[in-house]
Amino acid sequence: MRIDTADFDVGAEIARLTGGRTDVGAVVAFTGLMRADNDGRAIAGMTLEHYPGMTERELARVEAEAHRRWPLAASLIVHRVGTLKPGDNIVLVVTASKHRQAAFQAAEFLMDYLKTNAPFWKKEVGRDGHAAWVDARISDEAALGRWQIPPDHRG
Amino acid sequence: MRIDTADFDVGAEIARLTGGRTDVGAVVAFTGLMRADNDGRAIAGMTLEHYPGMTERELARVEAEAHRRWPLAASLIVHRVGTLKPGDNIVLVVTASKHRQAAFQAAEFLMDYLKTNAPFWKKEVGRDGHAAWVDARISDEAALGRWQIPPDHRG
Amino acid sequence: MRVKLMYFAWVREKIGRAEEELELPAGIATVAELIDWLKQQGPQYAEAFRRAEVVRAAINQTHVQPSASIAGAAEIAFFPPVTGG
Amino acid sequence: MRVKLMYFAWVREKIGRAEEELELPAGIATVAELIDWLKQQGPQYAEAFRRAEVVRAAINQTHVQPSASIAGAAEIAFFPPVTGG
Repeated sequence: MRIDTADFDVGAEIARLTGGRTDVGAVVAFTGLMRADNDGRAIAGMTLEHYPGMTERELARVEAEAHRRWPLAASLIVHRVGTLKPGDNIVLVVTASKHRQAAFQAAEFLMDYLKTNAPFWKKEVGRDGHAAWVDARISDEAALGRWQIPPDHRG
Repeated sequence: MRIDTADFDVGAEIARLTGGRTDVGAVVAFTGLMRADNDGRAIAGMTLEHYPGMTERELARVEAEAHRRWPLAASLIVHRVGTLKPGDNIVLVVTASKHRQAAFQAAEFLMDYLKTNAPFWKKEVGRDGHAAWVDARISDEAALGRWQIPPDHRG
Repeated sequence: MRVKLMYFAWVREKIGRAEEELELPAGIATVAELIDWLKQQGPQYAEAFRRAEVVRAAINQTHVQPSASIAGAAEIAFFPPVTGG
Repeated sequence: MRVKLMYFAWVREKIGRAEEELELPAGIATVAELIDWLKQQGPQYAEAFRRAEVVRAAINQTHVQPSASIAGAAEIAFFPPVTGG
């Protein structure tokens, strides 16, 4: 798990995680990227803020929970902070397991959980120069619901 | 879509698929790798056979079906054939979309479909020197069932 | 009717060849009937199709059921259930 | 009780600072009571907590509900719903 202002290299991260192992049959790598539009608004750039200390704790807790639920051989979360532009990578989640179902489900779980629990906030700057904080998506809360997480763990 | 005896580079394939685009918010890359064990049997290597012509047609058909079902910005299937050893990459599926749910679902669908419909056959050589064709997994047929594919499309 | 037959994986190994061109006698209308006829063409065919229910078929590179008509088929393939990925 | 308060995103911008150490008066037992007290500390606080129901809280870097006790809290943070990924 890593918070980073620098970009990540998906292939290198996968290689670091599973290189030399022969017990991994499936690797799922999810990359979240910045789009140039958000609900029809043209976006020029964005700043990602986090809560140093708590963010790392939440990511570690979420990752541990995924390992408790699925038989994962390895996993990784990398989340960028700072200033980003459209097309840039934002987040990387990698899960490795013996079989593909566990790898897929754990990656989806990590993303759903991260979207609703990990303390990151996006401030977008529109092409019109107007800056605004991004509202949390109702659909992300709904997505989290299917994993049956106790309410006291929800942000 | 590509059948190849050579290895693939996940990072390079993702970059080729989405590089320069600013309409993609989510990329899912699934990598299937060869394990050194299969149901407790120690495996030294394997040969992957395919049906030239039909395999490409099936992969193209499956990919088109995924684009029909989900709003994908791009997708890619790379499947290796020939001789492989434990730890080697076997298959790569990449899906890119605006939102993560479509990318995750399409990648899972492509893998389930490919496992049960694309004409590839694995012959494993055990560490004991004994070679045997890999049986199709009942669980793969079951996994395909959830996508409600008409029976006449099933292999 | 002249047709190209193709065999893959253990079907190929049991029959001992990857493909062949055959002149089929009149009266063979379906994939199941073709399998029944092939089983009479030698012990290697009988062995390959001994458990015919597990052998899959494709006509002109499209999956078909045993009841499928072979009329107009240029290429008919037989193979075990696939194990890709 | 002396406590470190931290603010993030638009809560930080409205209050005008990222963090501060405050001496809380006796009688503030919960997060909700702390918010009520903060709203009286100036118009910038009143504005930041105007829609208090959307502001999330964490005590010692763990998400908590408004009813949570602040007893023993070293670090209390307030922030909008998160928008990571």
